[in-house]
Amino acid sequence: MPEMATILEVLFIIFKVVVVTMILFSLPLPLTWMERKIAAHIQVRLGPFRVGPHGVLQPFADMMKLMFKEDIIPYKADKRLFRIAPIISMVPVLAAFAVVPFGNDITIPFLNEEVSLYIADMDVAILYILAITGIGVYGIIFGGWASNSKYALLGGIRSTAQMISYELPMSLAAIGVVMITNSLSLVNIVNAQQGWHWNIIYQPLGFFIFFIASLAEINRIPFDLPEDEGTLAAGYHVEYSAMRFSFFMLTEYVAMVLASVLAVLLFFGGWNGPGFLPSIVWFVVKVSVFIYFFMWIRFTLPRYRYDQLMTIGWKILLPLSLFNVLITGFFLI
Amino acid sequence: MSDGYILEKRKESAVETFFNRIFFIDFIKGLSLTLKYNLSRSITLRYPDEEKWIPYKRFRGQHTLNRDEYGRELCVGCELCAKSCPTDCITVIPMEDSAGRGIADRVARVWEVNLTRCMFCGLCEDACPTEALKLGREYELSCFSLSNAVMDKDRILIAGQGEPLDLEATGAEPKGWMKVSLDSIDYITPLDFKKGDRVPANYEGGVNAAASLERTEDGIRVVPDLSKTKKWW
Amino acid sequence: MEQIFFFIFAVVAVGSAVAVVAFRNPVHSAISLMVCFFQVAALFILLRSPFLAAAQLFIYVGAVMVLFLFVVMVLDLGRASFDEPVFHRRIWGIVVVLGLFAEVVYLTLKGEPSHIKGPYVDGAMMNNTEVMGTLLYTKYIYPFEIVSILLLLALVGAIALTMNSKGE
Amino acid sequence: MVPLSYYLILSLILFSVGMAGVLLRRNIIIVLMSLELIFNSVNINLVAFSHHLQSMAGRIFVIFTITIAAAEVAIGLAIIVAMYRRVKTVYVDKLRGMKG
Repeated sequence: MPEMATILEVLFIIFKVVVVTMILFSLPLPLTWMERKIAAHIQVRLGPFRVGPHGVLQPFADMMKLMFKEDIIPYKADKRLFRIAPIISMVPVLAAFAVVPFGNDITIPFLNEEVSLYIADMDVAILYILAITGIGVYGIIFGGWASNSKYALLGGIRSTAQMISYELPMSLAAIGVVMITNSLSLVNIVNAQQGWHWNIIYQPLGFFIFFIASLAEINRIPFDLPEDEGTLAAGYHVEYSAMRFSFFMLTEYVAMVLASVLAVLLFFGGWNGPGFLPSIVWFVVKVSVFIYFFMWIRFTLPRYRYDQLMTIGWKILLPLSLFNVLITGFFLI
Repeated sequence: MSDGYILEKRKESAVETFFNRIFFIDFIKGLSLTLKYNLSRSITLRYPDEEKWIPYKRFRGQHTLNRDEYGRELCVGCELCAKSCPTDCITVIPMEDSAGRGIADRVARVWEVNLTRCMFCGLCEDACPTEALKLGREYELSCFSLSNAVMDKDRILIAGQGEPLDLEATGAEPKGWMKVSLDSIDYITPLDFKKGDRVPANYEGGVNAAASLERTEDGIRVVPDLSKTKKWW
Repeated sequence: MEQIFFFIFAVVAVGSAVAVVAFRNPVHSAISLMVCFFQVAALFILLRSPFLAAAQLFIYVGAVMVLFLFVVMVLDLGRASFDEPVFHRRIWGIVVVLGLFAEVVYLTLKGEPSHIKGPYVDGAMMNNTEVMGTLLYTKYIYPFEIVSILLLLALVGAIALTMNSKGE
Repeated sequence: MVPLSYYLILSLILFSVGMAGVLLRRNIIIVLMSLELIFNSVNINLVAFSHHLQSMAGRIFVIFTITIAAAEVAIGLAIIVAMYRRVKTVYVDKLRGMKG
């Protein structure tokens, strides 16, 4: 018979998993609304306005529509792969949140129990996140390949090449942070940035590389070549409809949140901030700023050409990130 | 917006180019521009639910045939409008009528304009010797049947059966613009003519008025509220 | 508890390994291999080496399998592989495999690994990423350097092999 | 606690399956995948021994194995691509150019 404390701990972990998953699943609702509103206002439009005040209920209407639409599977598609591809692409980004810390430990009022705001503090958290988000590319490859359509296949292949290319500079940029904090654990990294010693001050180049590479990793403009409407119709998900399509969309939004979260944790001091607000509020504020920044960039920049994408990845970002590691090592010694 | 177009790009020195590359100057310029637009007011009209655009006086919308201050038809059926029309969309058939219906003995028996062909150039308006024909401010011309797009005299002649109108109240000019009789119209109209709330002829226009969308048995009407207007752009 | 997890991972690993060999379509084989690599990564975590698990995911699942799929998709082998000829020496292959299997099972059950000190229990050794890093850069620095040169050679070699001789 | 022999048996099974793949399959890409399976079974062995003998050497070796496997796959796939361009086949029994 396990002890009471152990059971309580396990229950807390399960509770945290459920809460985090629910939040992640519901995040695309406000995010799609936000993205459409920001897009509209940048283009001096109003955006969704008819469903609810200022269109806040529009995502729910879209969700209902996506749920009840017909799920079409192309006749010549590889049916099994076609079915599981959206799930393969969705699971890794959700799994990556298992090691993301959201704030300082808080004490629950009635139970008097100290609760940590992360599911697991892994020894190799950064490595785990980088590794598991790399798996997300399989959803895109399989989705593209199983559709048996040339646009989808081209989108899948482009995405593969793009994600492999940009994973390198992204990891190397993260290594700079790891070098100055001496830990792979995200909690330790954030704790090392207390008192305004944010890593952005020590690693500006690293941050730039990380940010650009994460833009490419989550397939957002200016690097959204896998779903380039101009040349590929819609890219890897051109044959998808209904809920499977929305899984891809959900993945995209959660990946954007993950990229913002990582940028905040690694370079912007995580939940550290002036003490008048709880740590988790600071964290959410910083992440929201980053999400806004991602959307802002999306409606500012045009899309890169494929050769430009590869040039940026291999000829600019990779040498720069190696250089960054080199200088960081130099200063540490 | 003061930023205008850059007609000729200034030649950059190598140092400047390097500086721009390193600090992403172009990137920051682009971002600040979009941020400015993001914070600026949106130009979208929430038509037809809440707002409606009231055009300027000079706007060329649907035709109206006017009367003089005693309620006589100004049109003398001279067919100049039909002759001047570049798209041949106006049909005029004159007739003799000495009962005082018009300002002359000659009036139009048939006056039709086919709005599907009309391009609202205003040449007919210019050609009219008696200023009977005016292009009004009406622009909500969608209809369910193409036959409704052919406007005949009954639908565009301003109402007022012989009796002089109260010029002080309407602020109408001596000739023209009294009251449009559009009882038989079944297309979507912004002005509820039955209620009599319409845009006065001398109203300057060019504003964005609050409006409400009314669903009636006759169809949908967008009714503007001229007391709540704001300049648009 | 740990044994239950071990058996889950082991069964899935063996099943997917068999699927790698049994599927005709190379894309399906590649997926099964990916699943197998996942299970092996999970086993590494059971063996208290999270760094290796992450490296396994990073390199095998994240890079190697993508490379496989890339080649399969670019060469379009997915559909063309159903006419794979039956090899007439298949029986000998099975005999060799079974013989090897029997021999090693015998050796494993009979033999006794020496100096078993039992699994790590203390927390310091559980988080062994740091220990590993230190060892890698002190005791094993020469193998490390050699392996990195090997990787560089593989990089250059792969590009040289796949590039057309005309250079474009 | 999982005994060492469980890991050894698992690794043995994986090794045999990989071996069977190398010997039975004619598609060279699947042969290469089977080689990866063999690498993995060896890795399991190394880590299991390292865990039970309390020595870091096994784990360090696994890092080297993984690296070398990556290099091997890169070269192997490059060879396959180059070969496919020349002879338009991926079946090993059709590749008898060296046989004379």
